[in-house]
Amino acid sequence: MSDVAIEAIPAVETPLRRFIADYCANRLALAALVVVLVLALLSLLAPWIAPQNPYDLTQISIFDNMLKPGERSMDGNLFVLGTDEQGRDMLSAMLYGLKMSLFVGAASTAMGLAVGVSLGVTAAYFGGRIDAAIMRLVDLQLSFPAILIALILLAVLGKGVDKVILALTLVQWAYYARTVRGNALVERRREYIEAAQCLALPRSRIIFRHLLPNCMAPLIVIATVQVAHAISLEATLSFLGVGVPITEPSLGLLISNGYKYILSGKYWVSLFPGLLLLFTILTINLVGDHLRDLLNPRLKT
Amino acid sequence: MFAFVLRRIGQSAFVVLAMAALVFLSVYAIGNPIDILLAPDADQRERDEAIARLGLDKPVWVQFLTFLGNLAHGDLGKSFVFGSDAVSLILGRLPATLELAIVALVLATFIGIPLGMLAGLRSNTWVGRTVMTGSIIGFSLPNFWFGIMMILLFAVELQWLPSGGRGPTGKLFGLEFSLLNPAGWPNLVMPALTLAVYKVSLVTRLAYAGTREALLQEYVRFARAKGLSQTRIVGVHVLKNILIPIVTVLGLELGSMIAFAVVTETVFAWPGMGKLLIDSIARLDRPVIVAYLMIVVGLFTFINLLVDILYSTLDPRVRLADAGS
Amino acid sequence: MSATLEVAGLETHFVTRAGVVKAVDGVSFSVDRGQVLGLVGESGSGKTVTGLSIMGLVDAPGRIAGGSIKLAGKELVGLDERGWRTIRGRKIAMIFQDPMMTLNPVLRVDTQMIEAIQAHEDVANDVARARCRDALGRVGIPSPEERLSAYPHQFSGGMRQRVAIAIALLHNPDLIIADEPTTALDVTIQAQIIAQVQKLAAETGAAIVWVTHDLAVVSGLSDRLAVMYAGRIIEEGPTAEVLTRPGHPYTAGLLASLPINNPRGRPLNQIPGSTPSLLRLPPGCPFAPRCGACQDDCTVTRPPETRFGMDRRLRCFHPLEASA
Amino acid sequence: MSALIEARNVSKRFAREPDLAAKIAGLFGNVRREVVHALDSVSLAVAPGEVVGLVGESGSGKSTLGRILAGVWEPTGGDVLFDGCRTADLSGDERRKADLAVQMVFQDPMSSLNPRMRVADIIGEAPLFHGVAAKAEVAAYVADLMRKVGLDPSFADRYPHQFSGGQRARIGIARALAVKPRVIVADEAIAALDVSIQAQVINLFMQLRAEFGLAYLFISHDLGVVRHLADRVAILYLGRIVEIAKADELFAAPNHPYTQALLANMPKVETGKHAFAPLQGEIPSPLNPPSGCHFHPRCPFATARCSDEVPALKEIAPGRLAACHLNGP
Repeated sequence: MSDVAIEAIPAVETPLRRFIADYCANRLALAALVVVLVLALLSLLAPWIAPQNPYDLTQISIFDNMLKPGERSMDGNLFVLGTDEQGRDMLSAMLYGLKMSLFVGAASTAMGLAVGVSLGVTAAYFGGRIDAAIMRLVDLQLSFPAILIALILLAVLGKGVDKVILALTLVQWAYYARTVRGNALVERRREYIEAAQCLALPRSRIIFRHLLPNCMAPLIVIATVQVAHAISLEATLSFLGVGVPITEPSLGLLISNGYKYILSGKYWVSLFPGLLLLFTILTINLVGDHLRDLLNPRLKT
Repeated sequence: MFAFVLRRIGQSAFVVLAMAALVFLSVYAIGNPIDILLAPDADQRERDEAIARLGLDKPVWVQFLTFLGNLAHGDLGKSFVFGSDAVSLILGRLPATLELAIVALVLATFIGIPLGMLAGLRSNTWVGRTVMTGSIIGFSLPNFWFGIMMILLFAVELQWLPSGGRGPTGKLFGLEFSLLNPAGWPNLVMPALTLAVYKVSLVTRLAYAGTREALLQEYVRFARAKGLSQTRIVGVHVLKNILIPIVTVLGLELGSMIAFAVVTETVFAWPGMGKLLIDSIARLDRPVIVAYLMIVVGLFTFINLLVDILYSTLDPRVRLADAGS
Repeated sequence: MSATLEVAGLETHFVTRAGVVKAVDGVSFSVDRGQVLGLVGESGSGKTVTGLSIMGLVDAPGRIAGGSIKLAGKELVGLDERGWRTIRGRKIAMIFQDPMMTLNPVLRVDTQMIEAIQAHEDVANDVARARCRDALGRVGIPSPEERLSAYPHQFSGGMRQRVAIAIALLHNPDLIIADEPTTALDVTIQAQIIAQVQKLAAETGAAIVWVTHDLAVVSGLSDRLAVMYAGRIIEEGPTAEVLTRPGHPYTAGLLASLPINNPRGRPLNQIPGSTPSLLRLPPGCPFAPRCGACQDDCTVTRPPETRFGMDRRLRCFHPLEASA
Repeated sequence: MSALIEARNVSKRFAREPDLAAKIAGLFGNVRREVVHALDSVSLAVAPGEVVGLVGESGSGKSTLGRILAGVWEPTGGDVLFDGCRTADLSGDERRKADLAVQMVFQDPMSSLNPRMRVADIIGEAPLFHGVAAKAEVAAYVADLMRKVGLDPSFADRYPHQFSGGQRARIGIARALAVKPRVIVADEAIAALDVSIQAQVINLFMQLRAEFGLAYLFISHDLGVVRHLADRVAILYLGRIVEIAKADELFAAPNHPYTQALLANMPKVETGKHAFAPLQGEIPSPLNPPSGCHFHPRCPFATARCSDEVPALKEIAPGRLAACHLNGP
């Protein structure tokens, strides 16, 4: 029943266009994508839309500390989500924190992708000893939980945004390397690759024009989910006190700051950054989940 | 089969050795090990002793062999903070962490598999969609924040459960377990749930994907054509097929649970080895960090090995392919 | 006495996003005890869905939308799942296309056979096992006792198909539906399976519906032939008559396109075009766009089913004259 | 007539060497070096313009031989000759010429086309790259090829998933034709197609042969199709050729017992029910083929000699070879 008469297809349907149409068919996923984009935009615009710059000490007053959500300061400023122990506006701190979280997540994923894809393709392309060596390294990396590796790395390296990104890159690359290699090995056996070999096209062209584009789909899914995972991991590391420095707090560090006040019932310092963090991770995961459904060939037709 | 086990043991040995080398390089070879391994207030006598013991006047490879030798004897130095042997310090905390991890694992298995199978069987109804969306939420919950919120709700606001600590325990073979003492159960609830929530989602998703894929298989259709009841098809044909990957993943996740317990134990002040690690990192108690690393490396490698062997015995295709020669 | 299987006006529809697909659109036929009906068609013709409908195994989004399926006079359409379950495997058995996929890879063969017996009869394990052993022996599997404890992957494709046949025969069903059971097999193994089924059918007297895309496979096997196109039977009749004097241009075209019916090395008589999408069927005869004998009326209304010759049926306004 | 492309004593082994662990385990038990003899010293030639049918069941090595002749795989033993020259000895440009002269058409019309390329690129990439067509002319060149294989050139910027199975097969053929080959290796090229479409594609093959003077190595399990198309037929069984003959001679009087069984078991459109008399036994695993003549466990005429001695492929009549002890010493 899959044979559709060609005459009936209205327009030229590129795989990309078909993909976009398929994606938009799921309203929850579409909403999630919109939310992710809005969050990213908000974080980029933080310096302009936040009520205050939470790192400018001249703008914050210690007398405003631990105000409940909706309370006003003595000079009449409204703190919609309350303030922290230094009198910072939580809403502003969260917008800046979101920026930091998204930046660390995206940057580490991008670097992990770059390293992982190159090594994965190299392994699949050359095979033999190089393949074995790279895959041993991947196995070694993957046989230990990411959190532990990152924790130890940061314990050795010390705090810092760059170091967190480095640590998260190091825990991610192996996933990409394994995925790319696994896919390349499967796709390499497909007949269109043999056809390209038969046409005496050079190996580099076969790899980059034929093999790699067909290995990208699962990579996109994993990369999406990994951005969410990296954001979560960064928050966890910051909570444990080995992540970003206090001068540039991420959402995780904001939650961590509020942890001290939980037992006294001052919920807002942890609750709101946590909700934003959850919302961010959740929407990215929803996008990734739908991408997975769309790109999974086994559930198609 | 024998060759397979042998191969896996060889690989495990390689992993342990590689990690030992990494730890050795990062702690011993970079910087001055004396500064790293001795408390800052150590006097000259202690420094000389340590140099002699660690053989720091000898070539690097001799030092590495010494390190390995000490490792084999379970000697990784003394904790600056507690003054006692680092290895036994961590081993003393191991039961608390293991208990937490195993309870969470059991929760994940017995909630996740039925939930995932249910969603898989009803994938196009609101039940399936709700379960799967729920699992994404569980997947996305930042672990530590979830713990904090549980404390806020159940310990602070409702005051149903203690906010942290281990509570009373019962003894078995000289080791302490909360499970053995009902008075300790309230303390276990929140940490175990926090640790389990991510794994429940993971297992649910695995069971869901496995069930959906199994249902599309021809053998399920054939089983229906034989006139089997839905219960038998789901309970035997589908379950047995999806169990193999799930058991594998669960085994591997036990390792990651032990690691992730670092977070949960910190939130709930649970006196396990994870909490000890975080405290040691904060206090720069390096011998404990090194000991923790090496113990966890050994533990993971052992679990991974077990899981691989278990997998090969579970799946007849793998088991017999290797034994067929 | 009524025929073993009587299908009348069967309609099986699939509701998809793009519209309703009438995979089976008014199919009627009957099979008697000991008879073999060859149900022939290309991909998308509805032959497999017809087979699954008779088993009550059409999955959502598909459903039987109308018509009747009578097994020995008893109506099956409208049965609930419990009712179907008492029929499946006991009264009607099915053999599937890919023997590598039909047996559960992680269960031993004896488990899969014994459960098939115990699904319908309250039999002790050892009695059931003995019956399974006999069944394996009957389909020509050497040393059946040992093979019972094996896993499916330890069998070759042909042997697995024999196991599937043994399972199908466990309850001496009235009707066997064989859905391309030899397509995935090698030529020499295919011949073995066909011979085995032929022999067993003669022994048990079961009626057989043999679904296939390959006219050659059923030609030497079936009593009657039904040719499907776009969800309908367009021609039905005794095998020999349909093959020697096809009434429908499609049947004639299929036969003419076979290499064996053409002089060696000469161009084959081909049917132009391709199978239409079930979502966008032309208003008249679905074969009209490809038909060499198409006339104006063919493109307006669907040809109804008409009697043709002594005991043949046809859906064509302009049957080929050769049938006189 | 000299051969255009020829396999001379070609062997292909897929070996899995035991690793250290398996060797150590071998000290305690038995360890086996797993070798699949996909092809065992096979010689086959295709003359210019000739159609050779290659017939065999699963595990016979027919696809392997096709890929070796097409230059996709390297043989582990023996030589492939193009126009009388060993392809292994050819260098650079000449090797490329030889590679391009032999093209393949594949079985699966879906997986043999790159799903992320437009038809215009699938067909046009290689001729553009190899300079068969200049950049400005590629579009016209592709359109011309599409017309030749019966596709509407206005579909050139569509993707493979938008075509039916038969149309995809045509795209695959156009891709092969684009580099002006002299031999086409068609590996089960029609097996996945519907019956009514098969006839169309067979006709296309025949028409292109007449138009371009192509030679074919037509690999198939379908004896009816091979009989129709092929000038000569080679029968493979478990990596060895058991019989080569002119098609009409082979189908009229098969010599090898396996060929006889294949012909007898081939489904034919016949009227009247008849009893099937199948060949007994299973196809053995190529991992562990029987000794002597590979066919002897299933052969109704097997003698003691058949299980000991490998029968040589001998000329039993002019242009006709068979490997069977029954043909005398």
